[in-house]
Parts: sequence; structure tokens; C-alpha cells
Amino acid sequence: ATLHMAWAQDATGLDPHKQTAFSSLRLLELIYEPLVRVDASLQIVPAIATSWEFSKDGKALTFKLDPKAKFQGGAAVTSADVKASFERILDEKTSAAARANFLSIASIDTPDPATVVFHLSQPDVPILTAMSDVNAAIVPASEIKAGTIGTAAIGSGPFKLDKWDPNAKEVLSANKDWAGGPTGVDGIEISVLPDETAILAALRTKQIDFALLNDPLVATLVPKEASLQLNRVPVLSYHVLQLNPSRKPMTELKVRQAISCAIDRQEVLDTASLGEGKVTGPLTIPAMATDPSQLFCYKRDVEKAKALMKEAGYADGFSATVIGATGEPPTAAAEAQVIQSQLAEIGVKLDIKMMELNVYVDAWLKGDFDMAIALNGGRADPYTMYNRYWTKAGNLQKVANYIDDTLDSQMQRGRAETDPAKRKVIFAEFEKHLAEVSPWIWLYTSYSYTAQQKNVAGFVPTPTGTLFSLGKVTIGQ
Amino acid sequence: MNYLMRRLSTFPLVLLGVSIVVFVAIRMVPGDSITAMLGTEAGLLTPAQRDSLAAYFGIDQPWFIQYGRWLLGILHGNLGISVTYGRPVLDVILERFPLTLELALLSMIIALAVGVPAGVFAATHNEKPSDLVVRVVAMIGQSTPNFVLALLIIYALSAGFGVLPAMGQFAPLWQDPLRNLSQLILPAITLGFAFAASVTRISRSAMLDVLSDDYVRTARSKGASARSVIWRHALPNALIPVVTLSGIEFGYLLGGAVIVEQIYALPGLGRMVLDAILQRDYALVQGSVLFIAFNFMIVNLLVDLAYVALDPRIRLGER
Amino acid sequence: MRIFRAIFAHPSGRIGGVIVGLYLIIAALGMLGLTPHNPLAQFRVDRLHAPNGAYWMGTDLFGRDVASRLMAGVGQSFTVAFFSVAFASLAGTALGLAAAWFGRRWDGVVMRVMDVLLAFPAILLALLIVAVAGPGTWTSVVAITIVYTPIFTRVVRGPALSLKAREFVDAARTFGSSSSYIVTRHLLLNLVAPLTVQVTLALAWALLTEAGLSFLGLGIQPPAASLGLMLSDSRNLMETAPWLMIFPGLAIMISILGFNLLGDALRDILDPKMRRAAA
Amino acid sequence: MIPLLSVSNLRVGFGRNPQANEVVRGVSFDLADGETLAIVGESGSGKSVTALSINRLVDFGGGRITNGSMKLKRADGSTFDLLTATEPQLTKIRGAEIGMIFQEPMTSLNPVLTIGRQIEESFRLHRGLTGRQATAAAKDALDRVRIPDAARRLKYTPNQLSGGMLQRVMIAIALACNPRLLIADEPTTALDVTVQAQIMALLAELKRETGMSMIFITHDIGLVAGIADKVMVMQNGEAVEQGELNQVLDHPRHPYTQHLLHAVPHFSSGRATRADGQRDKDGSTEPALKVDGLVVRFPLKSGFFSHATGAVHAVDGVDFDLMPGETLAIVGESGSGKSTTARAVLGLVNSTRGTFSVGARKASVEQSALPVQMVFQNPYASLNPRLSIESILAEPVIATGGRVGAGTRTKMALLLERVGLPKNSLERYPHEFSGGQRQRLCIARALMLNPSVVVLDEAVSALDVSVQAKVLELLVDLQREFGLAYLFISHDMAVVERIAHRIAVIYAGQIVEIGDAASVLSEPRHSYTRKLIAAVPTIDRRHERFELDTRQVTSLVRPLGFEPAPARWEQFGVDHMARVEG
Ligand SMILES: Nc1ncnc2c1ncn2[C@@H]1O[C@H](COP(=O)(O)OP(=O)(O)OP(=O)(O)O)[C@@H](O)[C@H]1O
Ligand SMILES: Nc1ncnc2c1ncn2[C@@H]1O[C@H](COP(=O)(O)OP(=O)(O)OP(=O)(O)O)[C@@H](O)[C@H]1O
Ligand SMILES: [Mg+2]
Ligand SMILES: [Mg+2]
Repeated sequence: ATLHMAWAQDATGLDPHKQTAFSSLRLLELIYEPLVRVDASLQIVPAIATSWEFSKDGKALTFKLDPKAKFQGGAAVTSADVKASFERILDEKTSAAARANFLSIASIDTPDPATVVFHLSQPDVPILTAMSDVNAAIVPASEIKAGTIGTAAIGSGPFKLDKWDPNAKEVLSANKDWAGGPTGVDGIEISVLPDETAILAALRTKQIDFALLNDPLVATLVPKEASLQLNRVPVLSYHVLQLNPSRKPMTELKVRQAISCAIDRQEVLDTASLGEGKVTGPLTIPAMATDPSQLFCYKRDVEKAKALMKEAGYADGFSATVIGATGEPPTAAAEAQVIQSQLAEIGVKLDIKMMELNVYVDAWLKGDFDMAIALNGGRADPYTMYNRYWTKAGNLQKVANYIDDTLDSQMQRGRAETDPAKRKVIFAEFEKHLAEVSPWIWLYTSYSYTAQQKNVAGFVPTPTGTLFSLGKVTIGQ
Repeated sequence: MNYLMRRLSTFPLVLLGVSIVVFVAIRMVPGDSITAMLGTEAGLLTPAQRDSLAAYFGIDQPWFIQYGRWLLGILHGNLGISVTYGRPVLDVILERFPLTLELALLSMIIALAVGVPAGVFAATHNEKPSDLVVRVVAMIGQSTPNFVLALLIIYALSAGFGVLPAMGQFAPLWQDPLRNLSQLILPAITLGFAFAASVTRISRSAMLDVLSDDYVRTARSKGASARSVIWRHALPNALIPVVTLSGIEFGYLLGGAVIVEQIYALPGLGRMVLDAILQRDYALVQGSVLFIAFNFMIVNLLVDLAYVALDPRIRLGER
Repeated sequence: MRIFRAIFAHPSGRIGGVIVGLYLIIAALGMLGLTPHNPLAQFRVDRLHAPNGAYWMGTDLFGRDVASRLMAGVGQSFTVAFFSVAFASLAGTALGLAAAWFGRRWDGVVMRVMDVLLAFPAILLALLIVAVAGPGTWTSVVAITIVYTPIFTRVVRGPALSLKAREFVDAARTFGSSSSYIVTRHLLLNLVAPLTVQVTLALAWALLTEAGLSFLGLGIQPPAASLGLMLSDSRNLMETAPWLMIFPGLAIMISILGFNLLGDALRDILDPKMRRAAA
Repeated sequence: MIPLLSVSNLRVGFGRNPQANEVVRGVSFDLADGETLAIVGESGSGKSVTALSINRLVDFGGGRITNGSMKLKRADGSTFDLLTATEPQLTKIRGAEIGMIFQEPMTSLNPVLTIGRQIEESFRLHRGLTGRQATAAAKDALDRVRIPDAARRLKYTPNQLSGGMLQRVMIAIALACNPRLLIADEPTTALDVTVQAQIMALLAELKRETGMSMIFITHDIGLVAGIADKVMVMQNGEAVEQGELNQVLDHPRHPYTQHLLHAVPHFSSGRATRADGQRDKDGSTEPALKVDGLVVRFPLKSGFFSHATGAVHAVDGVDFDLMPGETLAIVGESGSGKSTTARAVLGLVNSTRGTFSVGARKASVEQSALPVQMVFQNPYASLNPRLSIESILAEPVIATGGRVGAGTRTKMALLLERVGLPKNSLERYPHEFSGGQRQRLCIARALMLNPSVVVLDEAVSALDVSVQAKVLELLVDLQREFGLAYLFISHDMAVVERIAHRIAVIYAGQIVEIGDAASVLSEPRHSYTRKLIAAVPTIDRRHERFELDTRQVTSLVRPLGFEPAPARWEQFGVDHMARVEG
């Protein structure tokens, strides 16, 4: 059987090392495999590598590869492919998206075709999680040499790409050589249906078996349909109101805190996403996250906010502009409007400026905003997730515009610590501090939705949003 | 002949104008191919990575050099390579164009098949209740945003009747005509409704003018039947404004119908252009706008030629 | 004053006039803030409330009163429609008259420039303008103006060319009337009828184009309301809260009905033939 | 014997309440086989409505027959009640039994269909012919109306034919199925004299051939005299007088008939010319306008690179002079270059060659910056419908840089009074005036600038006969009062006879005869002038046999660089010369 699937946004490219768009990753995860993977509870599990181990000093990481792993051409996946892939990622010319996560790799050894050893310049625990990302997928060394990565998609994943008609459709067929095989369906046909109402209509008329949904307004209609099932799972990405602490008056800690106290996060969630999601602190990884009620001002307190404003010398409030991207996420405009109305109560007058995504990104990267509504991606490891913003050397430090020695040192300690329990403590402190100094106002995490016909069995939704389990999905009668 | 040559000779100039406008305009929009591909992750790139990507996207040179190169390519029949599709721009456009053309033709056929008779009917029943009904329906048609109509159609069919032509996986006409028509009929109706409404209004008023002309009286004095008077004698004289309107609308439709293509998930030119803009696929945007402009000029030319065919009094090239 | 009486005497003019008049009143009330509720106030406990006594047209996702927003939205939408059509008709008329009057090279240049603009897909043009200038009321106005200017130019140029060949223009030349006098008194004045019709048509289109821009997220900025924005915001709530689509949809429809009826009436009234028949 | 058509007490009204709005009020007449009835009367008297009622076309114009009876005798002798017939029955009668020709051949034929198709349609409808047969029949029909080269002309569309040709096509259509009754509603009013003569000849001949009856509507008494057996005079929707041709023309009983016969200009071969305009023979007065060797050519372009392949020699060497207080009439057939001459004098077209000089005027009147003014043919088209009369009259003043002050207003009032318009005209709009009144407005406007020369291009052609007479009188009065010189262009010889001091006959862009009006009209020397005069219908020529002439109108297109041979003139009398022919 063929699984008919639909999504609203199509992949934007086929080079697993370069693509960062959500939809690209979802497609590429079906085609390519990384060394390891994270499961539904965000535990690291085998993929191409069957086992892995850090050396005592934490400066060497050894993988054993699955002897059954084969590329879609039939060639086995060897340690040479792994080495070539990582060298490609590290090569600046590649412009690999995840390069920053692998800068601690000093050298790569391939003692035999089934063994790879990464020598690290410093202890780097999060690197393992980073390797679970499809941005660290293993691609054939031969293809790298031929320069065909990104044109012909050849990976070791459960499906191979037969046809891609950008912004229209993809046709995938089962990879007979897949080490994890056999797959439950013969292939997947993905249609791009840009309008989610149309996706719902197609589900209702049973034209499609499985769909990705983005807009909670549409997703909540699915359960009303007897033959349809909605899968939802909290995700790692988080909705956030980014303040720009380099701009007056957000330079003032008290002003930022006042904003944090003035916002009713649950109400933002209830309104913009119809309550579909969970209020969150900075850490969205379930195993790491602190109960939000423990965090600074997570219970709305307008009086306190007003007091803080007064202390900061802004008793009469101030005006600022908040930017957001149209449709990215679909709830952005709604969030902005609720926040606007909430902040109005402490005298903050917000102007909303919705922008086309690229225009927004351009302004965002330049740090050219007072406040920004954003949906930032999450990672299975807090360090990977936040070092870009809150370490002094972070690549996006200019966007966060906030330098804090405490945060920086907490990040460095958490990076080097290999004991999971100790790491958890370090990051709990980090989270608490971050919420208190409030450079950003974390709001909530939403759900990732997939909708399916009830006869589709075996799909396991995960917080990373991966569709990898489609490899094992079957279609009943 | 003379006229045709003269008109065709203005094409390159207009296209040059279009090319400059589109080239400058798309570059004036903040964001570039890199932010389009990487989003906020683009901030993670090192300068060297950024340069190599810029070189990959062909946006590393000053704009006038880029423009010059592009223009040179066009002279050699090469509109450039689309970075999203990894294929020559012209190939991508030509792949999408048949659908757009088909959709435009279908909607126009619907519009003319419904609008002209409705307009004629209203004109011949001027100021009677039936005329009023036609006029009100036409005004409703004109005032319904097509996304509302599209959503209503889809909702009514899928939730009400549980049927819907295949969404997505578009089948070209020559591969599977039945499936193709089933996929295009709803979008064509959606577009055709408002189009038909304008045609109705225009043909009604044109017919009203024509019906009082002397030659209609002559036709009647010959003993021509009411039907023949209306359809053979009056209508051909009322077609000029209808052709003008249809020409403009058809020209616009050939540029793609973004919203309808989006809702009905049709891989047409409109969505392609929109996506190309959003993805900052410069070559594709430039190429497709040129292509669309070219189509528009061809349609304008055809409209002018249609005037001549419809009305022997019109002589072209006389200003 | 006379024209108002004439409109009122015309059957469709009466209906159209009343509709447009009502809208103007609603728009004025909306802009003066004389709405049942504050259109921006979020009564969040009453989110997505169906129409009832307190909220005649229900509430939206934020618990804002749809009726009040509709009133404010009419003001916004009419502002966009009126200004863009005013600018487009002024620019288009000026260009069309210039092309027709000066002929030859002028005509060629103007019409080729209009070709460039016309050839640009309308939505793309709007997208680009909006992307450059950022969205908002005035950007929508500029975008719609640019899209409709070429249409007005065409509408004016054709009849102007034939007016230019009319005998009364020849007569004016024999007195040695200046070009500007002939263009304004003899050409423009006689273009009033087709222009009126075109203006009412364009008003309808402008409302829809504004809705289309909002659908693509390029129109007026939230939390301000416009009919188009309300409609496009309602699309994914069509099933959950149909009143969010029905009322703005009806509002647009009825307003366009009003414009068109008024336009039909004005065309009749301004047509000297009709006036003679009526007299 | 039962008459072919019997109409009694016909009443027709318009609008929602036709009874209250009657325009035909109880008209009765009988028409026997082979008889011709002429209906005459002033504009708006209900002639056309009566005609349209007969085949019930009036229904489509918003009219209703409110009372009366109309019976048609069919070919088989049965009687057909036209009044109660249903629309399908009527479509069988129209065209087959009753044919109709209208006034304006230019607008009465469908502009987008070939004339072949339009003729064929009649055969298809009433004879059941199709395909080749229909085409062949259409060709025969064209031959019958003497259109040369009929087979080729079938493929022409109306715009490719001249007015005279089109009227012949109309006749071919109307006669296609040999109707027993032909209704001709002012079939020649839009045509010039020579063409009119052709059409009349054709109708007379066809009538003889087929023995059909005819209802002929006109306001030209001369034509009535030439063709009718019986005459009906209408006024205000009523037939005020009816009877045999000679009786009505020679012994009119009703005052309106008498007035009509009096008002209509009768052409009397130069016996009725004006006697007041004596040229001073010593040549001491400077002419008001002197035209020397005027040439106007319109280049003909064709081919790929639009190079000139020839030229239309619209005006080819015209000289004349015009004295103050004098009227020079220019006559000639359609397309001979009359209007172009006038337009060149006014600078509306660029002349290729030639000089004008405008003479000084008597010192008493202030000199105007624009001494030549024009009154156009069509009073409806030459006034901007959206300007008030005040703005219209003010325009020449504004145009010459003047201020609209009290002086201007006084002048407007004076001129309005002079041309006989009510005082309250100033705030009214053109559509509130009748055609004759509008032409007076145009005259007043032309006089606003105190011109010395007024060019009148067919200035009275569009007017009703009685109105025409009044306007002509006005012109003469104004000429006397202001010492105006008129350049009077017309194709109506009777009108010319009344107003001209001198006449220039123009043919194919050249003056072929010029001179004193009485002399030219009574003793035409050039063959073309003779032909022109012969074609003028007069009340004295009853039941005339018009000569048919299928000669083509001369083409004015000449190859590049063509120059006509210099003219040789022959002098007859003091002020009369003609071109030597041959
Ligand atoms: N369709 C119509 N609606 C209303 N009134 C009409 C209509 N047609 C004619 N009339 C009126 O009927 C009267 C008679 O018109 P008709 O055309 O018969 O005049 P006529 O004698 O033929 O004049 P002319 O010599 O100008 O052709 C006029 O007063 C005219 O205004
Ligand atoms: N602008 C022009 N371009 C080309 N040919 C022209 C132009 N104007 C006039 N002609 C031609 O010049 C010739 C003379 O035209 P003109 O209008 O002077 O004739 P007319 O004697 O006034 O005829 P009518 O009695 O029909 O008014 C005609 O053959 C006409 O076709
Ligand atoms: Mg008449
Ligand atoms: Mg003329």
C-alpha cells in the first residue's frame, strides 16, 4: 500500500547538511540517517551506529556502525562515509547548518570500516545529541566527491526519493536495503496542500491517510471527525517574546521583569492556540524542565509589574514595536495581539508590525527590533539549544543582545559535565536565572500535530516532530 | 502585417522595462536567498560560509553585474537556473504553464458561456424583475472574494457530501484527462464566477446600447426572428467591451491565480511566483515575471486583433 | 444638491445611495469610536461567543466584539478603497488624457509604461511594494493605486481619443483655446460618465484587493480591523465560528452592491441622452 | 377593389401611459396596388412612427398602438390584420410582404457583417435559400440595384462603401423578396444631390418593374413632386391634408400645407438669387479673405515600412477671394474637398501649399485677433453637451485671453437676442435646445469674436426645412448688420440659391466653375455644374423619370509627385468663369 500524505509547506532543498526548514528536515529524515537518533522520550537510541561510548576524559567518542546499514544504491555505510560526512559538515565552504555544534571535533579516526573515533578538543557531551540530528546525516563519500549531495538524495533511510516536484509533490518508495526494514508501506506520496483547510477536507474525503498540521485552529477540528485521529505531542520548540535588552527601556532589568510579570502566559496560549500547548520556561526538554510555577513571575502579577515599572522610572509606561512573521508561526499575530492588550495594562504601548518571513528574519538577525514574537527551535540538549544565544561567544549573541557572566559560566559547566544528574542541576539553575533576568519572555510550547485516518497504525509522534516512524506505519483495511 | 511588426517591435523595450523593474524591486526587498533557505539559522553562519553560500546563489556580485549577466543569458535564450528547483527557469515555468493556461481558458469559457447569455438575457428583459435578479446575482459574484468562495465550495463538498476531486498530485491533461478536469473544474468555477459576473454586467450594458441601434431595426424589418436579431445582429456588435474585459482578466489569470491555486493545491504559475518570491529565488522571479509580461502583451495584441476581426471599422495602428 | 435629488429619483440609485449612505454613517461612527464596544477590547472570557444580545455579531478569537470591529473595519476598508481609487483615478486620468492629447511620442511612452505596470501580475506588484515598504494602511493604498492606475489610463485614453476628434474640439481650436482649456473643459468634462462608472467598479475591486492582500498577510496591521483582514482571519475558524466569516462577508457584498447600484444610477444620470429622455 | 393597405384611425403612444403620450393621433389612409403615397411634414410630426407602426416595429422602440386598425391584403387576396398579429406571424410578413428603407444608410446596416450576408439573410428567411443559391441571389439583388462588380462587393463590410452605395444595398435588401409594399423613410436625406438623384431613379425604375406600392416619407417637396401619386401632410401626429399629388401641391387647403410649401426652398435655376451683393468693380476694397493656390494632400502610407505610396489630393489648387459683406457658396458632391478647403482656411488641417490673406475691416469695428470663424454642420456635435451656454459663449473670449466681465455678458445677451434665443438661455445646457436653436447658438458663438469672415460648412443641412428657412434669414440679416463675409458650403442647391452672391463649383479638389450666383445657376457652363443642377428636384418637375448613372465617383488618390495640369479658364460675362474641359 502507498501512504498518501499531505503537508502545507514543502521541503526547500535536499542537502541534509544545509537544510534547516522544518519541512525539509521532516522529508530528509525519511531518506537519510544520522549516527544516532532520539526516541519519543528524547533518549539517544541507535541509528547507523549500534553503540557509542565516551572515553574517560570525555575527549574521545567511539561509534560502532551497523554492518547491515546500506545506502540506497546498495553500498554499505562505512566509517569512511562517516568521516567524509563530518569533514564536509566542518568545511566552511559547505555552509553546513550544524557546523557550530561540531567545532570541538579535532580529528576523526577510522580504525576499521565499522568503527569511527571522534577526537575532541574539549569534553563535549551535547555533541552526541547534536549527532542525532539529520543535519549530521551520514551521506555517501562517493556522492560528496561527485558533488551531487543536494541534487540526488541518496541516504540510508527507510525511503528513497523517486520524484520531487518542489511545492507540489514528492514520491517516495520503500528502501529495500534499509537496515531497519522492511517498511510497513510500499511508498509515500506527499502532496503539498498549502491551505490547511484543504488538508482537512482531503482527510475528510479519505483522499489522504496522513497529514501534518500546523495551525491549532484546524487541528482541533480533526477529533470531531469520527474516522480521523489527531496525534499531538508537545514539542521542543517554544513560543517566546524576545525583548531586546540593548534598547531602552528594556536595558532595565526591572522593566523586563515587569513585562514578564504583566504577561499571562496561559491566556496567550488559550487565545492564540485555543489552549493547545503548555506554558513553559526556557527549558522545554521534559527531562530537564523545571515546573514553570517555580520560575520568576510565572503567575501573572500586574501590581508587582506596575511597582517594578515605577521603580525603573517608567511609571507612565513607554511605547515599543513588536515584530512578527506572517504565518510563521500561524499564531504569531494572535500572540502579539494578546500581549499587546496585556501590556497595555501596565502602560506599555505596543505597535505590532507583521512582516513577510524573510523581512522578519533580516530584521531579527540584525537585532533590529524592540521586541519580537518568535517560535524558536528546540534541541534535545539544553546546551545545543541555547549556547548560540546565552554564551559570550554564541553566534546569535547579537540577536539576544544580552551578556550575563552567570549564564555563560553555567552553560560552560553544563557542556563539560558528563553526569546526567549533575547536568540537570546545573541547567535547572540556568533556567531559573534566565527566567529571572528575563531577556526574553518564554511563553509556551505547542503541540506538533499529525492527523491520520484511523486505519493507519504504528505512528509514534515525538517531541522533535520527526516522521521517522512512518517507516513502520501500516495501513489497515 | 505592418501593424503586427510594429507592435512586436515594442515587445523587447517593454520587456526590458519589466526586467529592470522586477530586478530592482526584488532586490529591494529585505532578506535574500540565504535567509530564505536557513531562516534564523542563517545567523549561525561564519562569514566564510556566508560568502560561499552567496556565491552558490549567485548573489555575491554587485547588482549591475548580476543584471548584466542575466540579460546576457536571456539574449542566449537562458533565463537562468532556479535555485529552488535546481533546473533552468524556463523549464520550470513551462512545466507549470499548461495548468495555468488550462485554468485560465476554463474559467474564461465558463465566464463567457454563463456571462454572455446572462447579460443578453438581462438586456432583453431590461428593468423587468428577471433583469434585476440577474443583476443582483452578478453583483454578488463580483463581490465574493474568491478565497471565500473556494473555502465554501470545499467545505460544502467535503463536509456536506463527502466528495471532493483529488487534492494535490495534480495530473496534467495529457496524462489523465478525467482526473485533470475533475481537479480543475472547481478552481475554474471559483475563478469563473466573479469573471462571469463582470462579463454579465458588461455584456448587459453593451447589449442595451446596441439594441437601440438602427441596424437592429433593419434586421427586424427584414423579418428576422427575435433570436436571430439578438444573437446574429446585435451580439457581435456588443462584443468589443466584452473582449476588452476578457482580455484584461485572461491576462491576469495567465499570471496565475495565487489564492485559488493555493487553496486547491494546484501547481500553477501564481503559486510558483509567490513561492519564488518568498524563497527569494531571484532567477525564477525575474524569469517568470518576464514570461508573464510577455504573455500579457501577447494577449493584448490578440485582443487588438480580435477587435479587427469583430469590427471591420477598426483599423489598427491609427492613433 | 441636484445630483442627490437625481440619484434619489432613480430606482437603483435610491437603493445604492441608501446603502452607501448607511456605510458612510457606519464608517463615521466606527472612526469616531461610537461603537457598541471598544473594537480593540478583548473580553477574553467571552472568546468565540456566538451572536447574542450583548454581542450582536458574536465575538472573535480574542473576545472582541465583531459588530464593533465591523464598524471600525468599514472605516478602515473604505479609507483604503477611497484613497487608492482616488489616487488611481487621478493619476490614470491625467496620464490617459496626456497620452490622448499629445499623441505620438507621449502616447507611446505613457502606454508602454502602463504596459509594464499592467504586465506585472497585480498581486506580485502589491507584494513587492508591501515587502519594500512594510505592510499597513498606506502601503495598501499605494499598492492598489499602482495596480489600478493603468486600468484608468486605458479607460480614459480611448474615449479621450474619440472626443479629441469631435467637432466641438475643432470648434474650440478655431477660437484658439489653449490645450489646457480644451483638455479640462472639453475632454475631461465629457469623461465624467465613464469615469464615474469606472470609479464605482474600482471601489468594489479595491475592497476585494484589500481583502486579498490581507489574506496574504500584507494588508492592514493587527489589531486594527478591516473587512478584508476580518475575513481572512476567519478562514480557519469557518467551522468553529461561522459568524466570523458571515458578517464581514455580507458587509463586503452589500457595500459592493451599493457601489454598483449607485454607479449604474450615476451612469444613467450623467448620460445626457438619459437626461434628455427624463426631461 | 380592396386596397393593398388600409389604415384607419391609427393612434400610437409612447411610455408607461401611451394613451396620455400619443404622438400619432388618428391617422387614416388607403394605399392601392402600385401606388406611391408620400408623407410630408415637419420634424417630429409622427411620420416615422406612422411608418414603423405599419410593420409593428414601433413595438420595439417602446411605442404602443393604442387604437385603430391596419389591414394588409396578402398576395393570395386574403386580409391580414397587422394590429392583432402575433410576433411570429409578423416576422413572416416583414421583409416578405413589407420592405423598409431607412434614412441613414450608414447606421442602418450592421457594421460587422458583410453586405453579402445581410442580403442573403432575406433570401434565407423568406425563400429558404441556402449556401451558394443564397449567394447567387444576393449577387443578383446587387446587380438589380446597379452596383457594379457585385460579386466582389458581397464580401465588403458597410464601412468600405460610400453612403450612396449603402443606400442601394439597403434597397437591395428591402426588395430582395419582392415585397408588395415598400416603406421608404427619408431614404435620401443624408445623401448629396447627385447620389439622391440616382437613388430616386432606381426606386422609380424598380417600382415600374415590380409594380409594388410605396410609402415615401420626406420633407423635400421636390422629391414628392417627382415620385408620388398621393400626398399626406402630417402635423402634430395628425394627417392635416391628404389627396392627389397635383391637388395638394397646387391647391393646398390646410394652412400648414400652405406654410410648408412656402417655407421649403424651391430651386428655381438662378431666378431667386440675392440682389444685394454687388462687387465693387474698381477693386479698391480689399477682400476679407483671399485664398491663393491652396493645396491639401493627405499622404497614403502602406507597406512594411509605411512609406508614402501616394496622396489624396483633397484640395488641388483652389483660388478665390471673398469681399466683405459677400457670400461665396462652395458646392460640389460628397468628398470633393469642400470641408477640407474650409478646414484649411481655419488652420484645422495643414495646407500643403498656398497662401491666405485676411483683409482689414472697416475701421468702425474693432479688429479681432481671429478674423475667421466657423459654424459647423452638425449643431448636435459642435456644442459640448456638458457646458452651459454661458461657458460655451465665453470660451472664445477666454481663449483669446479676455476676461469674462460685464462687457462680455452684455455682448452675450445682445447676440442671443439677435439670433432669437430666449434671455434665460445662458444657464441652460445644449440638450435643452432644438437643432435649429443650437445652430443659432453656434452662430452666436462664432460672432463673439467680431470676425470678418464666417465659414459655414453645411451649416443648415441638418435642419428641418422650416427651421432652415429661419436660420437662412437670420444669416442674411447678420451679414447686413455686421458686414460679414460668408464662405457657405452646401450641397443643397436650393439653399445656395437663396443665400449666395457668388458660387464656386468644386469637383475632385478643384474649382471647375466660379462666378456670380445668378449667372452660374442659370447658365452653367461646365458639364459637371450642369449635371449638378439637373439633379436638383423641383416642385415643377412632376412624375419625373430620373436618369440612372452607374458612374463611379472619381478617385482623388494620385501617385507620388503627381501635379495636375495648370487650369485654363474661359471667361463668360463679367463675373463668371469655368474651367476648360477636355
Ligand atoms: N422611442 C420613442 N420614445 C418616445 N417618443 C418617441 C419615440 N420615437 C419617437 N418619439 C416621438 O414621437 C414623435 C414623432 O416622431 P417621429 O420620429 O415619427 O417624427 P418624424 O415626423 O419622423 O420626424 P423627423 O422628420 O425628424 O424624422 C416625436 O415627438 C418623438 O419625440
Ligand atoms: N484626414 C484625412 N486623411 C486622409 N484623407 C482625408 C482626410 N480628410 C479628408 N480626406 C479626404 O479628402 C477628400 C475630401 O474630403 P472633404 O471632407 O473635404 O469632402 P467634402 O467635399 O466636404 O465632402 P462631404 O460633402 O461629404 O462633406 C475625401 O476624399 C476625403 O476622403
Ligand atoms: Mg423620421
Ligand atoms: Mg464636408
